[in-house]
Amino acid sequence: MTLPFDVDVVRADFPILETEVDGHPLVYLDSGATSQKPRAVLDAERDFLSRANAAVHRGAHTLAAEATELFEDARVTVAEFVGAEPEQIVWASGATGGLNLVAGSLGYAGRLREGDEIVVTEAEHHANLIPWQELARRTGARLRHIPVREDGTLDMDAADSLIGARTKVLAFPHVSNVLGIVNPVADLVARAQAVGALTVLDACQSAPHLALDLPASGVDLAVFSGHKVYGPYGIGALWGRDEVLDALPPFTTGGSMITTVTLDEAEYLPPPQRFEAGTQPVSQAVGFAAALRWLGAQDLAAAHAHEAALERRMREGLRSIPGIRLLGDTDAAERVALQAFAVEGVHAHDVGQFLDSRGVAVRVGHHCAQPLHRRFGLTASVRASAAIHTTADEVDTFLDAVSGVRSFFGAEVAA
Amino acid sequence: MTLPFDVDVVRADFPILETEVDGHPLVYLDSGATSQKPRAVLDAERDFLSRANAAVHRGAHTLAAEATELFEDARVTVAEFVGAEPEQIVWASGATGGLNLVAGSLGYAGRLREGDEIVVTEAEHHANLIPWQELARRTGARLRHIPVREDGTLDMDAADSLIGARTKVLAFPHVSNVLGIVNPVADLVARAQAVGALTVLDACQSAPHLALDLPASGVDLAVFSGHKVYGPYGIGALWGRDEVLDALPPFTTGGSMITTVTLDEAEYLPPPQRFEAGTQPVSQAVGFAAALRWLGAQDLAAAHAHEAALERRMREGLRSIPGIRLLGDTDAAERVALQAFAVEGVHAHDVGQFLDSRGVAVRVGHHCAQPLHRRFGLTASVRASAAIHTTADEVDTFLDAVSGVRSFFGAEVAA
Amino acid sequence: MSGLDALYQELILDHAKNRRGFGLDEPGAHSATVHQRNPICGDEITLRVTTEDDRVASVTWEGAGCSISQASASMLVALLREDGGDDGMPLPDAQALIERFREALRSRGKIPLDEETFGDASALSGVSKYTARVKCAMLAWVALEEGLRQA
Amino acid sequence: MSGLDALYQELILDHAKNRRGFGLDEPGAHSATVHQRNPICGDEITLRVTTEDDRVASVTWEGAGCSISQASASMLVALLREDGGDDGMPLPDAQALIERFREALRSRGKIPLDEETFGDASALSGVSKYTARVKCAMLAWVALEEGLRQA
Ligand SMILES: Cc1ncc(COP(=O)(O)O)c(C=O)c1O
Ligand SMILES: Cc1ncc(COP(=O)(O)O)c(C=O)c1O
Repeated sequence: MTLPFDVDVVRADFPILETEVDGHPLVYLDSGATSQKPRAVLDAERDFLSRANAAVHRGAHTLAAEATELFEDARVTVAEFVGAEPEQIVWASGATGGLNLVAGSLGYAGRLREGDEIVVTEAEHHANLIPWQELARRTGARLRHIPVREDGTLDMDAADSLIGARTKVLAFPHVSNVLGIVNPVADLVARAQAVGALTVLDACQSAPHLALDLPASGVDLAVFSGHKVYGPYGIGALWGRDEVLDALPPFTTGGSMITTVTLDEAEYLPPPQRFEAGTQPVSQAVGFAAALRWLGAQDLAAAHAHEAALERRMREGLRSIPGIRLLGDTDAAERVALQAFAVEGVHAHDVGQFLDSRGVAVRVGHHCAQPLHRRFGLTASVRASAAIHTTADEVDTFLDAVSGVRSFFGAEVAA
Repeated sequence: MTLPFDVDVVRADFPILETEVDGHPLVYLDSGATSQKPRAVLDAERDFLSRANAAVHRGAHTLAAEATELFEDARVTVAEFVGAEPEQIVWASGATGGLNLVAGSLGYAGRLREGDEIVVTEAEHHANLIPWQELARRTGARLRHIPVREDGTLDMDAADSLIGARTKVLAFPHVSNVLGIVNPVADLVARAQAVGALTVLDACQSAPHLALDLPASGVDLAVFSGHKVYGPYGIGALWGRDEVLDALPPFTTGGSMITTVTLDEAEYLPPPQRFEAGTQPVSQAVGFAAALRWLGAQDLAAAHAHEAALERRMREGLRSIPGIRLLGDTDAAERVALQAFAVEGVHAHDVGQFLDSRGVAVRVGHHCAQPLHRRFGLTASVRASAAIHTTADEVDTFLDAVSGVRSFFGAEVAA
Repeated sequence: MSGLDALYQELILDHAKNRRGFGLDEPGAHSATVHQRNPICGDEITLRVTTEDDRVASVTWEGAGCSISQASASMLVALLREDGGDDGMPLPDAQALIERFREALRSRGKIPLDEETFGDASALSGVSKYTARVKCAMLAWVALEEGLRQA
Repeated sequence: MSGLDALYQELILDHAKNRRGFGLDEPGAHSATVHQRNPICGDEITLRVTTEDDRVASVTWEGAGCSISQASASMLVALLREDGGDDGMPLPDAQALIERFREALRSRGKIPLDEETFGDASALSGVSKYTARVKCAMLAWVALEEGLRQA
């Protein structure tokens, strides 16, 4: 059942949006860090734990059977959300867990060696950078980077010369968590496929905002986190093509991922179980599925249009405030409603504190993207990120607060 | 505040115990697989998510500060539960996650090489066996096993000759998840310390039932899972001595565990953050702490006495039923209220199904301990495990049901 | 009939004790031997199928497991023997049978196994309500399916 | 005074702009140079302390960060200069001062910084209510503590 899109109806589903901060209504513009959870998610988890909780895949009793079913149904829901088959969905603790699984497993498999190259972008979140640095260090492979241009888009000419016969892995963000720009997935995949490189998509910041069809995207593997898509912490999904997952050894080992174990040796189950050692985050899987079902019940076309309007309002508003520098300021690319910026003469931390005193919650710092900040000559920035429940009024409250920052801190306005 | 122990009062805290199965009240004897959650845990998580949810260690806004505080307070609570300092507690996705972290990190650190030996027991859960198999395979080290005697206790004479100059790691369960016997931690630690081996304690099955003082135990590292101590899924704790954690490199990498990151290199924070890459299971940490506070508010001496009485009732009752074979049947060791057994002539799966039809939920199969089952000539067994909310009447219901199994399945009674 | 009695009908307990086709016979010219395992409960089966002229000439097996898995293997052999007669069941019929059996077992009690088609194995209808036991009942049938692919 | 005004008192904004002791001087015979970093917001400080006869002879620093961290470093230098006089503050006094400052900042607003002891730095009292900012205010003080250990 699809509901007509009404942001006030959507907001009513989020208990936390009734919170006040310092006497101001909370304006939560930090969904890029973690999203808030609709009541449907809180209810699903609680209901599961009060009614059907039991260890899955391990018991014959009624509760265990029911829990197993709900758990596997959740996998089906997540798979449908990205257009995939349930056997292609591996539960991970989050995107970071999924990316470490991929990099670690490639390492254990001996799939990289000296002379090989791994290509990432300059716009990576540390989660899609450091695991590759470590893999490169361990295997002797070389890590290379597609530069980001001044306007925040990837330098695709550089990509052309970087991606070549030595490239074994190309990992990149669907949407950077600082720039909000949607990267050209098809173009990047085409270059990687031409040289037979494995592609890994970090879909953390796209999953909450864009319709995903991972099999159609051409990438080989993709990850995203539940807690950024209105779902619980402690769970995420790794998606992979059958033959790609089949070829990967386990990264972590333990119970529930084996067929036969002797004291000296173990045989492993096929994917996805091969990658799911130990007790899984069962209630979180149920909550994750509830989040995606909640989202799927909205009129998504209208929601996306709503978010696109917020994006323009936010960016144009910021542009019109003197002394603001936007990171990734381009009209040439598709974007999500997430914008990082610097305020001339005022440190990001102070900006954040000032906005907080007006009830506006934004993120300040390097947002786990130090190299990208360095590229723009910054150590920190302020990031506002909207969600499906954000209103135009909230964006205006935010913009109004930003307008007052420089005079409060006595920063001289540049000529 | 300590409450006088009254099992009915305790039971009232667990919503799921009101469930009926097939018209029978649920008798949940599968707490060894996963524990049920008291209302305090459900409330703590929901309250956090509805009131204070935000990304921790990453924001300056009010919600983020509050979330960070609750998250770090949870670490303090977990640390106090095991007599440790908060900096010594690393969040893991569970015991399996913690053990893989330790084994994986030792591997990355190059701490093992050909000729070295890793010693485990024949009674391991796969989670404390396969990661060591993999580490041995990768490094050329040899994996050795302390045998289990017919009565379920460890063969300490064999341990004496196994643990020697080549031993680099000794990993063992505090309490086996099949035998329920408390292993002689001090004796094992003494042997390991004499040869300078690192000790790793799997405290999964002891944490819910015994008072733990990990620093005093002498072990170097220990793990346990939240979901087995009345807490949420998706979280567990790795405890380690300062100097031991200090010497370990990260196992997984990503956000929030770094100081400086360039495109080519990262510098890591000290423990515990060094091991906590990516968004942590924040609400689960809060729920985990709520579980331990809930438990700590009980009269634990009385609760332990209660569980000890259940243990005797269960074991003696089973002993008196013809055709039942207990795994680890000894009075010579301390035990927890967990008992695995086989029914002559009836497969464990069928036993479980029969008990389920009476509302009794037990675990059937190899309980992630195939080698131990093989040692007893079995492929599967039935396991009943009690918790603080289990009553003597429930144990009797269970025993009564077990008495009826063989006649239902027409198994001839041996002479 | 209680849920439990519906699940464990007399016929099932009987087949579990007196297992038809138990003990592997000598492989023929077109034989396949398949090993299947249910990693959750440890049930195992080794099944050998021999085909002749696109027919199932013989099926034998060995293994250990719960009464459902043992009975199901035994009933499968009985069914193939009865319906196949002296020549053996044509391969497409056997494949169709396995497919229909799977469908019924996965139907959560919605599709019963009719006695006409499934013989003694129709007593396994009750299993389909117990999702955790479906794999037990399927074990031998999946092994045969795999064996037919290889033989 | 609103929460924000209490946090960002005039004195703080002034010190953040006119930073006392900014710019490292030449190291002496007993000098230590310490680098401290707040990994969360990227604030950094390099602080150099020179001791003479068990006294703090000079403290200078460089770094970038939010106004709280900058003002706090500047106020620390001002305090050491004022209270230390020409000879410089005795080391035990400086250590005690750092300890008391830490205690007050971690008190969540319960222990104020008195002006008599802390001079301009007493304006940082308001920070202790903002747990996320305590590290910013502590940065220079922790660097000095470390420097005194090394010098
Ligand atoms: C003794 C023991 N060790 C390790 C584990 C693994 O714990 P988890 O599955 O929560 O990671 C368990 C439980 O499954 C256990 O009982
Ligand atoms: C683009 C991107 N990649 C990866 C991550 C890591 O996700 P998580 O911290 O949930 O593992 C994040 C968010 O923190 C992100 O925004």
